[in-house]
Amino acid sequence: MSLKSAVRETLTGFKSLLTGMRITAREATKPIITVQYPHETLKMPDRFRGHVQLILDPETGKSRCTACGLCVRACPSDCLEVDGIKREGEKKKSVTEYKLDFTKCSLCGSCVEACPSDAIEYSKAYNVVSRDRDDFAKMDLVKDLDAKAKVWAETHPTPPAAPAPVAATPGSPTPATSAPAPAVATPGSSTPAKAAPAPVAGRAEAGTPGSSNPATPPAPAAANSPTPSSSIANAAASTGAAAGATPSPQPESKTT
Amino acid sequence: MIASKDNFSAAPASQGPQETFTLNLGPQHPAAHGVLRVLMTMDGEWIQRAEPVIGYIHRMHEKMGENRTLAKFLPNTSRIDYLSAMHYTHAVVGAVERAAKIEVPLRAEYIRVITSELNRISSHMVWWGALLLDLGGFTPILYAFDDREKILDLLEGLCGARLTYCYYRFGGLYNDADDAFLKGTRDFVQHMKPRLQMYRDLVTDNIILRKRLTDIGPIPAEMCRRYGATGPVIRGAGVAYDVRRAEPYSVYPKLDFKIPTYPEADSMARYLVRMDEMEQSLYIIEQALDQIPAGPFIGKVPRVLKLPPGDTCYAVEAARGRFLVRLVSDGKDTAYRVKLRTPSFSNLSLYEEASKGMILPDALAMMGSLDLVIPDIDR
Amino acid sequence: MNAFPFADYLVTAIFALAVGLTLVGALVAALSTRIIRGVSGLMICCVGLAGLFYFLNSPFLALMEILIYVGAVCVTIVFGVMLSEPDEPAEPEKPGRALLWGGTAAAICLAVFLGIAHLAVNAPWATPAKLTTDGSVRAIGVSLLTTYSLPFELISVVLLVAILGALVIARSGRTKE
Amino acid sequence: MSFLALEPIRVLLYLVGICAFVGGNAAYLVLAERKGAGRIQRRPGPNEAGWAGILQPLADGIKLLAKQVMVPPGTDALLFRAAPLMVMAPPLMCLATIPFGDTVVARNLNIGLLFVFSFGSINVMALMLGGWASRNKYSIISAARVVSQNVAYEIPMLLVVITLLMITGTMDLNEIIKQQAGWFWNWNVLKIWVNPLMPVTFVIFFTCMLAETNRAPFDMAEAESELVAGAFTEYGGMGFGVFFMAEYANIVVGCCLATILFFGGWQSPFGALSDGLWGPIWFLGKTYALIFTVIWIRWTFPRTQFYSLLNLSWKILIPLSLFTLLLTGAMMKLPLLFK
Repeated sequence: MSLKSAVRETLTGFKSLLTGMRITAREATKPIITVQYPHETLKMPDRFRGHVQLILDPETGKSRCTACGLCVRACPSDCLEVDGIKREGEKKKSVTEYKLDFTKCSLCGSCVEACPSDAIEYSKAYNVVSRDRDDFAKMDLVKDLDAKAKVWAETHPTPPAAPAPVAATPGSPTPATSAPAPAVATPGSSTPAKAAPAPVAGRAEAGTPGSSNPATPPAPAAANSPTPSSSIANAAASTGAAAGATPSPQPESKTT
Repeated sequence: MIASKDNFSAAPASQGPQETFTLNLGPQHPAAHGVLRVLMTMDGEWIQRAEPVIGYIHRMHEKMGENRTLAKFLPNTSRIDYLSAMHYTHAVVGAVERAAKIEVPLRAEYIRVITSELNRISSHMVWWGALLLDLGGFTPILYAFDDREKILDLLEGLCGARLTYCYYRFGGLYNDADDAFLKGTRDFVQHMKPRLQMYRDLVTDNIILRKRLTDIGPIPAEMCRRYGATGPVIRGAGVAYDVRRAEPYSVYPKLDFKIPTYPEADSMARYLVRMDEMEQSLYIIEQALDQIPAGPFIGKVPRVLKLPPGDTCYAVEAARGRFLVRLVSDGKDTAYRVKLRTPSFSNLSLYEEASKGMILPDALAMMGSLDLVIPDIDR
Repeated sequence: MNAFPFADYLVTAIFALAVGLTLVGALVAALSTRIIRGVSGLMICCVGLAGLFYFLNSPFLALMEILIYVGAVCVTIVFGVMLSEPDEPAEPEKPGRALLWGGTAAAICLAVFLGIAHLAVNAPWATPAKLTTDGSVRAIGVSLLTTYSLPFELISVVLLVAILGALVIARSGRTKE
Repeated sequence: MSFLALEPIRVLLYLVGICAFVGGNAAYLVLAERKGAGRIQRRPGPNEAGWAGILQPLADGIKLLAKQVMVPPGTDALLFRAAPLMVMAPPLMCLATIPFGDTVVARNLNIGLLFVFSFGSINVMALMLGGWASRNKYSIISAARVVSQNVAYEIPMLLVVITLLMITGTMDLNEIIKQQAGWFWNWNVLKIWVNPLMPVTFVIFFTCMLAETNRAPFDMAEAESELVAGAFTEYGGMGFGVFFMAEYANIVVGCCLATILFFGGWQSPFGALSDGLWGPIWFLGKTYALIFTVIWIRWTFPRTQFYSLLNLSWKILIPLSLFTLLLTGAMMKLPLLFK
């Protein structure tokens, strides 16, 4: 290496160091971008896949689950346990036990996809904490649903007689007209998107191209139009109350 | 330290003082990217032999694939190489589609390309930050994670998961890309271009980094061939081998992009290949966004998926190189044999030969330039 | 300083400390079975010696003692020890030979010490041990280049030889690269 | 008051003050470092303990103190324990001669510069003994690196200091500062009529100081991605804490020295307002600006490779500093030719 090239290399090297320092100085003047976690929490996007939970049908105040067991069969990690009984006067079984082993769950979403009656959805709880392993190993989703049903019952002036035969059969394939649900004052779930399951976009069946219009607006905004990901949109809109039912209370979000 | 290997204790008097000692790097070591263990025979700081010891997080992904239905195996694929989950799912999905002759809608293929390339960028960002951590620079990884966060937010908004996406389905996708995603991606591409320039000014042109990587750890094309190294490692050796061009899949033939190669075959060449690949990925995403058609996002798939008896291979260009899935089916709904050919495994195999005679920090810099993901090796 | 009531005691105490450091360091250096502790003893000894130099009104020399002997020589020795041998004690020599060599060395050392002591006590000293120059850099530089120019140059020759020797050893040692 | 004027008492008071100064600095520089790193990386840094994290050093200290100091079996326990003590002593000694103001100095020696360097040279011994006594392979490698690095960088550093000695003609630190009185162009770093390469000389000095204190990008001793924690791998609790504090104490000493030698010490940049309380203010302001630069550098650059570090010293810094030495000599003696 000649002296000239050595000098040039030293000078360019020194210049590159100054450039680096200029960049870090510039970055240091920019605002902070991190979220101060315990004081601030993030809002999960609409399609966020948390642990599954049972949907409370805003019309009946009950679950739509018929304990058919398709989700159990779809689960790759065997983390679901479902049981149901057939009550008199009902066409289908209703769920009595829905246990999730969240320690095994890989959040793949196969169960939600497999559900024929749109009875389960993803919760938005992303920071569930507990000191007890059983809170995750045996997450009792029916219990969570009951807690929500209690809130639902309080906010509805005329609660339907619980065990009595219900007019609308939940989970029936006939899609109820997606009329906006009655004003529900449960905290968080201010916009229950759909009263009844929308026709599941042809995923397992022969694909119904009509339902997957690519130019749909962002999903949750237009709940009435058949969005391509209706189940997801549905899940997104009515999961606000999920936070209260998670094993341990989340930190309150102050700012975000 | 393993007690039995402690060569610092006095050698038997007859042998005289020992010239070498064994350094047990890992499985818990700041530079060992997870749980890789490298057994190094050292002469001072010079490495005489560096033997990677793997298998600490072996999870039997192949065996799991042979024991459960294909749909149930799908979530596994995101967890083999958690940094490029999209590519790995793509390979498995592609293999099944090829075997079962499932038609994939064009829109789904374009979205697959967009998400795959986003995933490639995010994977390279992790590599970039981690390499700089290996080299002792702390700040770049946080800048990279700042930008990577934008990709993760996009993908989370799209499919609900940030890392183990499990987004592709046999015959299409899990759900459709909405306008928010497409617009967000377009914004991200515009955001990323000046950031890449900033990366270049801050790190690539830095004299310290150049000195650390240039002429360090040469891996010539011939050695790549012997060990089956692919991806940026072989492109850094001057061979323009890219699965997207060599064995075209998805809609890559319709897209225009360059395969960056550098003939120097040193760590800097591999570094530059990846930096150029990020640019090319942005370019691919831009084109795909322009070309994306309307239509369904999932094709006709039989309710119970059974592969016809036979042998199918499908390879994709993952962030670390060629990922190949081989499915042997005997007509049942589970595969008879699942073979996952992961790039990191081959890229690590050459480490022992390539690191011979290197000094310890250089060997670790070279290991960083290989971009190893340990679950990908152990799978 | 004179106004301070215990000044003399303090000075004596510090002097005793310096002497003690020198002696203890020398003993540790001589008696320790581990080389690395021996070097540490040498280091302590040098620090004590520096204190003694300070009491002889030669702060420059005291600091040079620390800079060169502690900061350079001891470091080099430790470095050498670290790179060469495991720090276990070597096999004991035969006691007869050890006694012979040790005795000889002790006798020689004693003779030299007594001779010097005799000279020191009996010889008429030309100048008293007080500050001969002002200790400034200028004065030292002048004396190095005038009065003591021959020793100064000889030292540089010694250093040159040392550097060359180090180069020869280093080149023959590691031939791998 | 007359009692305080007594020399030994004054020295004792100053030593206590210096210990407090070093302790406080070491503690709060850690916080400053973490805050600075946070700013550069666009995050807030520690902000939970106290207002904006102001009590973080306290929390760290309590945590370190509460931990047991483990002496791993097979180590040389005596040296293992002695090394942290040895590493803290040199910077404390060095600060005794640093003049913070015209009269604010513990002991003004006429060879203060030599004093600082002679005690600064012991520092390496502590790291080396600590590394050796740990009986850990990473520590040994680290100790070997420390020695070659410090030996290599002591040479250009001393050459630079000799250049300055030729200009100032004295090793009295206060005298060196007094020579730089007046406007800021009288500072040594800008005295380009004495030697046009004076800024380069400062860069050499600063680089060497970074290397001597084992700071990034020359933190070979603690290269955590290579050697885990280098010489400190086996240290826990306050054993590690002392090493950690000593690093910052050394940075303080190095930056004080750079301020004195190149930036006029406690002199104000415009020739007035340097007496009384203003002296320490100017001095500390300049010193902390340099310390901030050290932090800034650490969070910008990757670590250098070991042999390029030595190459930098032997092939660039030493020839350059020799050249500045000769140039200074020539420029000083040039007027004599025309007499």
